[in-house]
Amino acid sequence: MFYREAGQFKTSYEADQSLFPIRQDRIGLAVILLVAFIVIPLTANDFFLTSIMIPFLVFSLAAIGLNVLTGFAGQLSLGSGAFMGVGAYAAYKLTSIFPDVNVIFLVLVSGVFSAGVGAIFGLPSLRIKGLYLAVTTLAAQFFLEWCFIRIPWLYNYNASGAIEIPKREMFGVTISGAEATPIARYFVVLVITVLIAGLIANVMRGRIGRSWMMIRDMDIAAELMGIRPLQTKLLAFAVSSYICGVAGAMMVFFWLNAAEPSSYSITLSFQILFMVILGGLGSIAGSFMGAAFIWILPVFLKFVPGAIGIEIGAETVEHLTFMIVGALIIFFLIVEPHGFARLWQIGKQKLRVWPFPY
Amino acid sequence: MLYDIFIDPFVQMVEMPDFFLQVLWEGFVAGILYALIALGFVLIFKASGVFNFAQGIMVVFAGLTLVGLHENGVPAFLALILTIGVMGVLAYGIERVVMRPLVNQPDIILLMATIGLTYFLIGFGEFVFGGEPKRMIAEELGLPTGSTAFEMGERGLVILQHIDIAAAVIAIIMVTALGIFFNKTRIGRALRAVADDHQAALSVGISLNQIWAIVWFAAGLVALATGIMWGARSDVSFALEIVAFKALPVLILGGFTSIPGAIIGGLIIGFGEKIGEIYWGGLVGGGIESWLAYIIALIFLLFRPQGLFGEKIIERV
Amino acid sequence: MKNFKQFAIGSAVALAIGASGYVAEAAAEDGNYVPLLTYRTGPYAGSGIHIANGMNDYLQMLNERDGGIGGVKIVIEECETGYNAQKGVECYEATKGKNAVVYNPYSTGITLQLIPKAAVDKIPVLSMGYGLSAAADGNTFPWVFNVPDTYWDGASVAIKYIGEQEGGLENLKGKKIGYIFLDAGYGREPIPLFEQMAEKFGFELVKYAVPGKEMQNQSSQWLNVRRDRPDYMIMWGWGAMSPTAIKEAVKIRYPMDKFIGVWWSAGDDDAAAGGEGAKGYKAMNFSGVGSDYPAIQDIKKLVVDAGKSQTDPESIGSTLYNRGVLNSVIIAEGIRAAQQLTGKKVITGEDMRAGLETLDLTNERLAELGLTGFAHPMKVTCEDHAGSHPVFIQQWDGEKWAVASGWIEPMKDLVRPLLEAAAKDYAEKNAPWPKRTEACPN
Amino acid sequence: MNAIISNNELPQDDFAVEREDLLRVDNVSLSFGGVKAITNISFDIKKGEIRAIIGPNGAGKTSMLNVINGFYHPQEGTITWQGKVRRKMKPYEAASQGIARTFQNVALFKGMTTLDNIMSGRSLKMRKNFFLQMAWIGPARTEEIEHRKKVEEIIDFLEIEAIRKTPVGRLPYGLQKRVELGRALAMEPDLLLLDEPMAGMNLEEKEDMSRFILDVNQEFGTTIALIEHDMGVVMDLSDRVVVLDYGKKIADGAPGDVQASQAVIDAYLGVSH
Repeated sequence: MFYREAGQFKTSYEADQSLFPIRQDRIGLAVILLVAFIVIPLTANDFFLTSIMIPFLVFSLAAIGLNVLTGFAGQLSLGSGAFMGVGAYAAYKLTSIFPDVNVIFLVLVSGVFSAGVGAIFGLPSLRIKGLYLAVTTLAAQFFLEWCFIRIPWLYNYNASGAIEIPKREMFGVTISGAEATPIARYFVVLVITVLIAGLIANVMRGRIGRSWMMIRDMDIAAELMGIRPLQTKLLAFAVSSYICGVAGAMMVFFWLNAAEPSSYSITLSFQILFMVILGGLGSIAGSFMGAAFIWILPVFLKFVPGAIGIEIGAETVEHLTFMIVGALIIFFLIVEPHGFARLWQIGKQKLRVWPFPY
Repeated sequence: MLYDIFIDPFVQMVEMPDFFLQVLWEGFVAGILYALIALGFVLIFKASGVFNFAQGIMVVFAGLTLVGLHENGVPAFLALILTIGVMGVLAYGIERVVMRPLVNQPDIILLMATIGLTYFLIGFGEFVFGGEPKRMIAEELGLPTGSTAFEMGERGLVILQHIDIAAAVIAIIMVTALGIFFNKTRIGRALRAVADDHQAALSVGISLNQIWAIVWFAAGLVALATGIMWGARSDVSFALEIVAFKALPVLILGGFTSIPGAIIGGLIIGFGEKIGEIYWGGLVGGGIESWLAYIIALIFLLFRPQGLFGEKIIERV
Repeated sequence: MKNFKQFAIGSAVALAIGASGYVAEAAAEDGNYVPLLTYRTGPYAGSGIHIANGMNDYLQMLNERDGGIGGVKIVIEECETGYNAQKGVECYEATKGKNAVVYNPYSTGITLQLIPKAAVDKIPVLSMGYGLSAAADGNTFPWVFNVPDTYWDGASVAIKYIGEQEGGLENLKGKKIGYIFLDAGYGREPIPLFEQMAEKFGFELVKYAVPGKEMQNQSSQWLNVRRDRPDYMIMWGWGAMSPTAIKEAVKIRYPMDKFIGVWWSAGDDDAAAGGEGAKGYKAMNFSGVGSDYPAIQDIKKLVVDAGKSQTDPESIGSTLYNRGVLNSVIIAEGIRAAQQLTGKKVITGEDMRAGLETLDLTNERLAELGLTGFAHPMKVTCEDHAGSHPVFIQQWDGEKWAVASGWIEPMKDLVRPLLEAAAKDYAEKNAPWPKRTEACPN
Repeated sequence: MNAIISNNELPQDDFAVEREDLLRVDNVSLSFGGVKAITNISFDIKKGEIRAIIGPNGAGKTSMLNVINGFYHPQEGTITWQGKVRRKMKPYEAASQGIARTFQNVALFKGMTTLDNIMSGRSLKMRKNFFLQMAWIGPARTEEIEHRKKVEEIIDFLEIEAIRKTPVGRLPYGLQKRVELGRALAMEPDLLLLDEPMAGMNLEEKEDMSRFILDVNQEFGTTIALIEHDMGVVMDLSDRVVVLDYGKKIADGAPGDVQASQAVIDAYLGVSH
């Protein structure tokens, strides 16, 4: 009824290949962006921005990064946390070496380093598949984590072994460091995330995106159709790590302000993987939904019972959160293994045929 | 530098043979414990193709149940029996609630489900037993806790912990028992049939559900044994869960479906890790144990992607 | 079923996003709000639970017994961090708006996150005996307090004590001292001082790093200890690392009376894990041993026995529990000082900062509190937020801790210059670091 | 008995003599750890012909195709492609030289739509780099649209317009085979290898598929090598037939001759060797 594409004719291939061929989708996206850029900054409080929106956007971007590799190119990775760490440490080093260069530029450049590292650890993917590949990425995870601890140059020989983000400004507005306002950080994170998400969506509808999906769906057939497996996989590793690296750098620059090596541990990798799987493998919109679910649900469970007057011990809440998140993961895998993105599609289909069942 | 890498470690090994023996022994024990964890993975992978990430938390959970029951006044042996019961219920529950609805899903989905299970069990375990580490009731279970020292030469000393010897013995018994179970019993044959082909097994009247419940229960028993042994070495706490990751390189070396492979893989990783850390780790600041096993597995994979005991895979189109 | 699924997911996501924005932000008007960032879950829960109980119970007791501080109740709220920096920040952001007066992160990682925020949000951070050592420099870090001691104080006490055992610091020459530590900011922090002292006193420092992931699997480190045969071992362990290390030390038959832990490795459970063999293990401490203090008896009576706490009665008086109590004593005294200073009953973070800076916990005051001998008198100045207070050594007798030395002064002459240099370095690396503008209340 | 049965020196029939070789296979042997899949096989494929490869199950037909497009590397023998002896090459190199194929068990990209599957056949012909693709506006889009036009032609040709936007996993088997053919055609190959394109089809679908194969051969002039079990189809479609049995070549020649060959009859009916 409301979501119906009847009467919308496409007269060129150009229009047919646009990201949102259906008018209602375009309106929906416009509304979301309107909320993100105008409504939230006007109404949200600090807690909502710093503990919900900023982490949500950072994790969404990281999930898009992992999705490029695991969802689109079909290479399972458990090392995304460490690749995020590479981005963070690279950005930190860059900003200490070039304190006058715009920090957003440096954050974007830092991804290049994690892309390089990612490509190196992607090399075995030519010979190794599936779970076996997961082990090589696990090697990356543990090895890089060890490097973050053992190479003091990376954290400027700080006695604490942690990186702490100095104050940096752009156009006279403080955007990093403790003094940066949540609004300023929010805008930086929002713009970067939306921008990269858009660019990646473009890549996915063109030749390179297709070549990744070809490798994912049937690597042998892809090779017989002229896809060079090594280059294609390495590109996926590099692009994925680049995005994860930028997300990692944003995590410490615009959200946490300081990071220890343990911030980029295997736990983070798993968190991102959850987001990708629950959101939907191979879906950019799904990455956002997965990130929202995995990040916001625990926050919700943690703070809402207290806010509405239910007295539960802090640790009981934590235990319950673990149990509920675990159970929900299993639940969603059972009801819809293709994630929220598929549910969303099904929902749209339902709307399309409403009021008839099909 | 070259001297430090290629010569000095071997000189040390020869100069302090007692210490080298001790290192080998520690490697052996660590290897046995890794192998026990890997064994749990193998059992489940063999029968259902599921890579069970929850094996690590099952180790913790089994250990905590045992200790928790004992703390509440249940005699040690009764607690052991009850814990076995709990693991049985857990296995049945997992089969019923997680495995059965997810049958025929891709590997990664099943893997994620076991990670979800891990989260659930972490929360549930802490909810029931609390988060503090607990002392394993090794003595109460009649496990030896002392140590024996063998003197070698003038200052030489090799110390063997009795609990470690017990761990080795128990591991050997478990592997033998599982071997017999797999090869000689009706259920074992059914299990191997399921491992080869689910549908074919179904068509000859084997109940998948029953088999899965059984392997999860067997994995639970292995987890309990691992929990007791590892718990006796350190403590039973949730930090132990991370040790489960070590099972991955072990499985890479030994192959995902081979029980002897798990043991040999475990020993290789155990020896490799200890020798690497002790004799070469110092060159890069130590602590290389956290990744050495994975790098060993990675290098190994590059040269022999099918594992030690796997056959070369011929790809068909 | 399909419809239900969409409905369930849709509403769950919508609810989660919507409701979490409206997390109670209402300030606690009728009390001083003290958020406690604790962890009763995760790999470090073994240590964290006792600390959390101690902190909670003492404040609770003040509420029960005295109706709070200065006639105003203390509003206590625990927020679970799981020793995880992200969750820590989340707790901070969720609670700071309720007029929080002070934060106790109980994690070096979370402390580091909060240090720069403290000056901006004007809420002091009290990291009692942990966190960033350099933060003791009150001129650079006016908002951070690490009374009574920094890790560097602890490191110097350990060496000084070993010197005493050997009959003088000069006898350390040629000795080998092993340092086993949790391979994180926490364990690495004392290394610069150890290295400096090694050079100065001529002993050899051997480092054994224990990665956080491997803390229950330390056999390699202890094999190395066996090979190197250090004359003394010093440990900076936390959570499950300490009991495992003690077990391993017993296993290689390391002489336990030459094994000294930092005050965070001084838990009763840590030592008990080693069984009979752990007898003789030593640890530094700055908070009282046992429960024979009137204040602690009050806690037992008014809080624990009254069922208002989760504390296991047997753990009252254990080292880490008492540490938590001491932490709350400092909070309470800080609030009291702030109330006196400002004349207000309900104070703000800024008042609390001034209060903590004037903290002067004398023996008389301790006696008034019912805690005679519970801690060394401690005093904070505007320059020195740690104070380098004396520390004592306690020894495990197989069942409980017993005091094994008098109060040992840290080597201030060594520690202080290093602290100042580190603070300067921190400010430079985080340039532009704000200059101190807060007036000194003393 | 006719002379074509002899293994080595085969008289060329008139049809073959007129055209030049597109591909020659000389004395190729392939084994997997002791198991011989192909033993000393030689044959040629002429430009523009439809060449059928037939034989009982396990005769080594698919292995032969795998050798031709570089997926397997024979231990012995040479392959000559357009007059040049080919060294050991990777499948994607074979693809870039103009060899396309379909598969015995459909090997479509299951997560992608029909359109994307066929577009994927254009991969080799698209050049625009990653950064241009990110921007989308400009050269990358122009290129994409250009190729989309080609693909739409193929979609028209195969009469699958209605399923353009359907994920291929949801299509019935017959249509999947058709999409797979479309994907191979999108590569505009010189040599098209079809591995049992009609397996599992009903009569009507087979007729459709046969028509498409003939059209491809005649309209686009594409050389086709075809593995098929249905003798009727083989006899009708192909210009020449090579017969394999147990990895050996037992006959080669025009359909009629091959059909009459005693060795072939024996192989199919089963005579003790």
